[in-house]
Amino acid sequence: MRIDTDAIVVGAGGAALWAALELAHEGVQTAVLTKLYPTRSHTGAAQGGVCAALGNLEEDHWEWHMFDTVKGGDYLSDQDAAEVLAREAIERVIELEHMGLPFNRTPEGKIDQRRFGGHTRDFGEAPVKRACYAADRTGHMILQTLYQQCIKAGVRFYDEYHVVDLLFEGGDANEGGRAAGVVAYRIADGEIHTFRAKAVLLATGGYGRAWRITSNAYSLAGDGMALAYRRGVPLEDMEFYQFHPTGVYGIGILLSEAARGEGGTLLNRDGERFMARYAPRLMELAPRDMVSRAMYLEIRDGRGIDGKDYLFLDVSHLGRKVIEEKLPDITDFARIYLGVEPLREPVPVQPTAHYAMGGVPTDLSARVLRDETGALVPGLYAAGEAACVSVHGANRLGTNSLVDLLVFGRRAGKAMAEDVRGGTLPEIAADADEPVRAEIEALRTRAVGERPDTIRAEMTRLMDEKVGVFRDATLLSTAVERIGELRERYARVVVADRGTTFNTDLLETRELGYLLDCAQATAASALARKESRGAHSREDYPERNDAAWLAHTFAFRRDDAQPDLRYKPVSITRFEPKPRTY
Amino acid sequence: MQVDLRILRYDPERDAAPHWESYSVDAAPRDRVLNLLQSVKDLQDGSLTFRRSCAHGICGSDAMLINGRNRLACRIRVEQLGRKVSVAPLGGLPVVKDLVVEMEGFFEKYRSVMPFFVNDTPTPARERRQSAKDRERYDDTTKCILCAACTTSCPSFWAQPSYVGPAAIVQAHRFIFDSRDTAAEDRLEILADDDGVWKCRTTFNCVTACPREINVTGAILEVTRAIVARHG
Amino acid sequence: MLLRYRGGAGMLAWALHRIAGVALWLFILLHVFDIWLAAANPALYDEVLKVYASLPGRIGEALIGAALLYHALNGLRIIALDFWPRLTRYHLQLWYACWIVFFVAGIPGAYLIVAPALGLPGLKG
Amino acid sequence: MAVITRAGRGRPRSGGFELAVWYLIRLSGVALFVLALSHFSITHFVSDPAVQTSQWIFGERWGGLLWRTLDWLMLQMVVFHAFLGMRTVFTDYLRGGARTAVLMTLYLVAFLVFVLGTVAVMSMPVGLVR
Ligand SMILES: Cc1cc2nc3c(=O)[nH]c(=O)nc-3n(C[C@H](O)[C@H](O)[C@H](O)COP(=O)(O)OP(=O)(O)OC[C@H]3O[C@@H](n4cnc5c(N)ncnc54)[C@H](O)[C@@H]3O)c2cc1C
Ligand code: HEM
Ligand code: SF4
Ligand code: F3S
Ligand code: FES
Repeated sequence: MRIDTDAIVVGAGGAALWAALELAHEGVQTAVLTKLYPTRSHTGAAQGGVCAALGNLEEDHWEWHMFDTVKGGDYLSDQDAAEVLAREAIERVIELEHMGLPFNRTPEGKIDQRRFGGHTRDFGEAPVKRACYAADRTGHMILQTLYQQCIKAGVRFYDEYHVVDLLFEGGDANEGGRAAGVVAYRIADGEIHTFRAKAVLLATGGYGRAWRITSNAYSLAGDGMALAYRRGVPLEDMEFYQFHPTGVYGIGILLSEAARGEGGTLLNRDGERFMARYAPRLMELAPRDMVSRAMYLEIRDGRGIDGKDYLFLDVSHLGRKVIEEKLPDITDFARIYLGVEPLREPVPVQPTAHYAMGGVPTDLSARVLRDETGALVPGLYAAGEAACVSVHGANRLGTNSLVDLLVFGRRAGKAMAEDVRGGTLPEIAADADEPVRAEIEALRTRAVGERPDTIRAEMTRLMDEKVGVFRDATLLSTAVERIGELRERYARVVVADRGTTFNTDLLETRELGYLLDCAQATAASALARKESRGAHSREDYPERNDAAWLAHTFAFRRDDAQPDLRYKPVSITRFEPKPRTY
Repeated sequence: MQVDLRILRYDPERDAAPHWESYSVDAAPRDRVLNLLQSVKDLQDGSLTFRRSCAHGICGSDAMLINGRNRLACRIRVEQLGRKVSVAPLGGLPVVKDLVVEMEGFFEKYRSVMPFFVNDTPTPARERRQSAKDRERYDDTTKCILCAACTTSCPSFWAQPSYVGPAAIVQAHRFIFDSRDTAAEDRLEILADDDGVWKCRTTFNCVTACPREINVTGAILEVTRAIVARHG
Repeated sequence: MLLRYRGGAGMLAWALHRIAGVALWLFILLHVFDIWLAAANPALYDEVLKVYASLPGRIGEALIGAALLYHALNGLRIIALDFWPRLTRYHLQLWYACWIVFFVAGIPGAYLIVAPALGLPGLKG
Repeated sequence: MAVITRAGRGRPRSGGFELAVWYLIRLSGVALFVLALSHFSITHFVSDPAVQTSQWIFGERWGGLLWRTLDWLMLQMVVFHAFLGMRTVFTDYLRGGARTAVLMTLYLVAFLVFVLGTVAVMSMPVGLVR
């Protein structure tokens, strides 16, 4: 079936929904395609909060927020983007409140705020209360609120439509083509639909499932990134992948930084608050990359609990009231998944793969960049975790992802509305869906080959071991090589389910293909970057090297070879790079 | 340990009717039912079909009938169930395939209760104020993840699929009791419909089913009382 | 469905309430008819009465009494919940309370009803 | 024309009927709690079925106006309560034509029961003796 509309939004997480809402308010006919029911999107998992310098409890300024973002990103953040983020965060959070979001309240009835890692006053002096929150369900409330407002605005949703290809007019993105639509696979019955539009937004979230220990949902397979990458769009800064310090031991489920924001401490086997040795001022509230590295080093030096590969997060001293009122969900996770009672005992934690700083490169209006020179792909937009603006630079601060969704999701919607006005629908061939149709048919009908699970298991183990918190040339070159092999094996993969009705086997196997693409870009970009910056820590190059590496990586896909890597300078407006200490 | 897992399977392209299949699965006590299903899918039968995403009880994808009760497969540990585990799709909704049910009707009911904030008065420059007490008033029902475990555990819903169901009422409750919202009257009117709150028989299955531990019946009765009060 | 779903006490409370309600309804159909008979055809009614006074008749009446008592107590519980939704937190406790009253009042009651047919001492000897 | 609400659906049809039913069931329930339980207690604990011949009923039980009034009141409550209750039960388990037919019958039976009972309570003169 073929459907014409003005704008297409792929995904229904926070970024996508705000864009869709903006488009609806502008009266643009929009189709929102999502492979999950919107409220199942992973934005709902975000716990801790969304930062905005409201100053409801203590003095705060957007400049401080901007500074923290840039410094937290180890000066790789584009400062024009960080400025937009910090300024507009305030308006967006207020707007969310006007949409009905049930924030926690101060005694005066204002939005309550709390501390979060890396957020400081006076340019790094001391922690500041900046994270606006709704218990530890902030993401859930944002997702619900935006979806509710979309229903109110009459947004058209195509639920459980899995986008499998992007369409262009006049050649792929690298050939100067213009985005023309998407091909989507309706999960319920396997029917393929072609959607045509003047503007397409990719807001498909991250790719944390490339790792084994991860906080990410099964569905986070880098779909949007990989689909764009295959159509000639580069991927920016893929080597910067965040490991969150406090994943539930063995499973990776996240225990929010809010636990530390409220005063929770990290302990090693000697019961020592080891962060004192790594970040004496901010302690547990140092940025995530530093805390994760500190934990990794503690474990490597044999100070893990019982000498094993985990440490303790202790909140028991915070008292029942704080724990039950402000941290209800994470206490629940500890009880359910570990059988640990956080009111009394410390919780076993280990770093967990969490967030992609990199992704599809965009400008400040969420328009997708074609290459490192800043040329645009007409009609194509990206926002949210799938995109790289880049505000987060080499390391994202806690809560800044939600801010990113709100600020740049809205900007995407605004820019798209502008874009579609007056323009004509692109031309696409009647059989534009043929290539992906053929791919899917081949996968569905292939008789012999390898099951995807073994490949998936090998990939995730490989990423854990070789593309983790600490890296070096040996690890990374092995990773690059092995991922190449896995990609070859993937070309011969078979599925067990050959039906058309709700064939998750088929789609999950396709997702594995997306993950392999993202993993390859990540490993290759990491191998090339010979310095340590933010979340990218090379043991063979332990220092940051601004002279050579103050630049964004752009990885271009090549069919049977390693990606082509090129570099783009960082935008620096207010804050000159300085050593990063906390 | 070895778990004896029974799954009610159905593939419309192959089977005339749903049927039970047994699998023996190797599991650790802390494994969740979702791990068991994933293990069957990975190692025994790749065509086993179920929804899941977040794997930790916040997205609401994997509500199913486990050992006779609706629960999230990702939140119930094997050790809580014992060696015999049976899994079937949610009741009262059409089965699409295996453990996947058609959710559209459920979401349609959700949408029918105006599940969105309404306040058309001019927006202030800053946030609207709300006291912590007023915020607390509707806290419980903001937690809902639309997993449908409640509605599909309700005998009244099984009997009358037109019943709007506990989940939709919970969602309406969240706004009706929000001091900032101005459309409570409209929602009360919608829920005073024949298929509204009256069909609740206080069976409390929804409360035991809810993975978010929402006092669903309490919320329904609060709405009922508000409707009754509204009519004097 | 009811059999496939392992509902909790709440579902049981409802199922019993409904079963008792239907049973009571059936009994009332009968009862109104027999009272009408008492006026319309007293002789026939007196015959019917012998059935009520027999042992099986008395056991039946005890059961109807049980249904009435349970339905009435649980009915009050539901009404209490309806008007004070906060009580939902204690709905189980309320249900147990219903059962306590049920047995405390029901066991002697059942004895009194059945006793005469067995020649046991009752209220009227 | 149905007025469309902001939820994008027609305004509900109910004219408050279900609300009335809800109320009636509860009010009559409370009334029955007293009336039915006391009725049952009297017939079984104060008296005994064995002695409750038609003679006894019209002579003693309904010897006074008070008891007749109370029992007649109970009859009304039962008609409301039990038949509305049965209406719920039947609507739960029946669909379409069968539902309509059964409900019609139910209402008819309710009417008959009411008439029959009323006739019984009213028609017998106080202290009737054969
Ligand atoms: C456990 C956890 C806790 C977090 N806590 C915080 C926090 O406290 N503060 C903070 O700022 N950030 C937090 N983050 C990060 C943040 O939540 C995410 O980065 C952010 O929500 C991503 O939102 P998104 O809109 O980009 O995508 P998502 O919300 O991930 O949504 C992706 C959407 O894309 C759709 N989609 C994907 N592929 C396809 C396809 N092929 N076809 C159609 N649709 C598709 C999906 O259906 C989904 O709707 C947390 C993340 C995790 C994992
Ligand atoms: C005397 C004879 C009685 C009869 C024949 C009777 C019959 C019924 C029936 C058939 C129902 C419907 C059941 C259902 O919906 O599942 C019902 C419901 C109800 N009854 Fe009774 N009942 C009687 C006495 C009482 C008493 C004494 C009370 C309370 C004090 C009571 C309270 C209720 C309530 C509250 C309901 C509604 C239940 C609901 O909506 O879930 N009833 N009754
Ligand atoms: S109320 Fe509870 S059970 Fe019902 S949909 Fe919401 S979260 Fe699920
Ligand atoms: S299970 Fe159903 S009957 Fe009411 S109490 Fe819950 S909605
Ligand atoms: S998978 Fe998200 S709730 Fe279970």
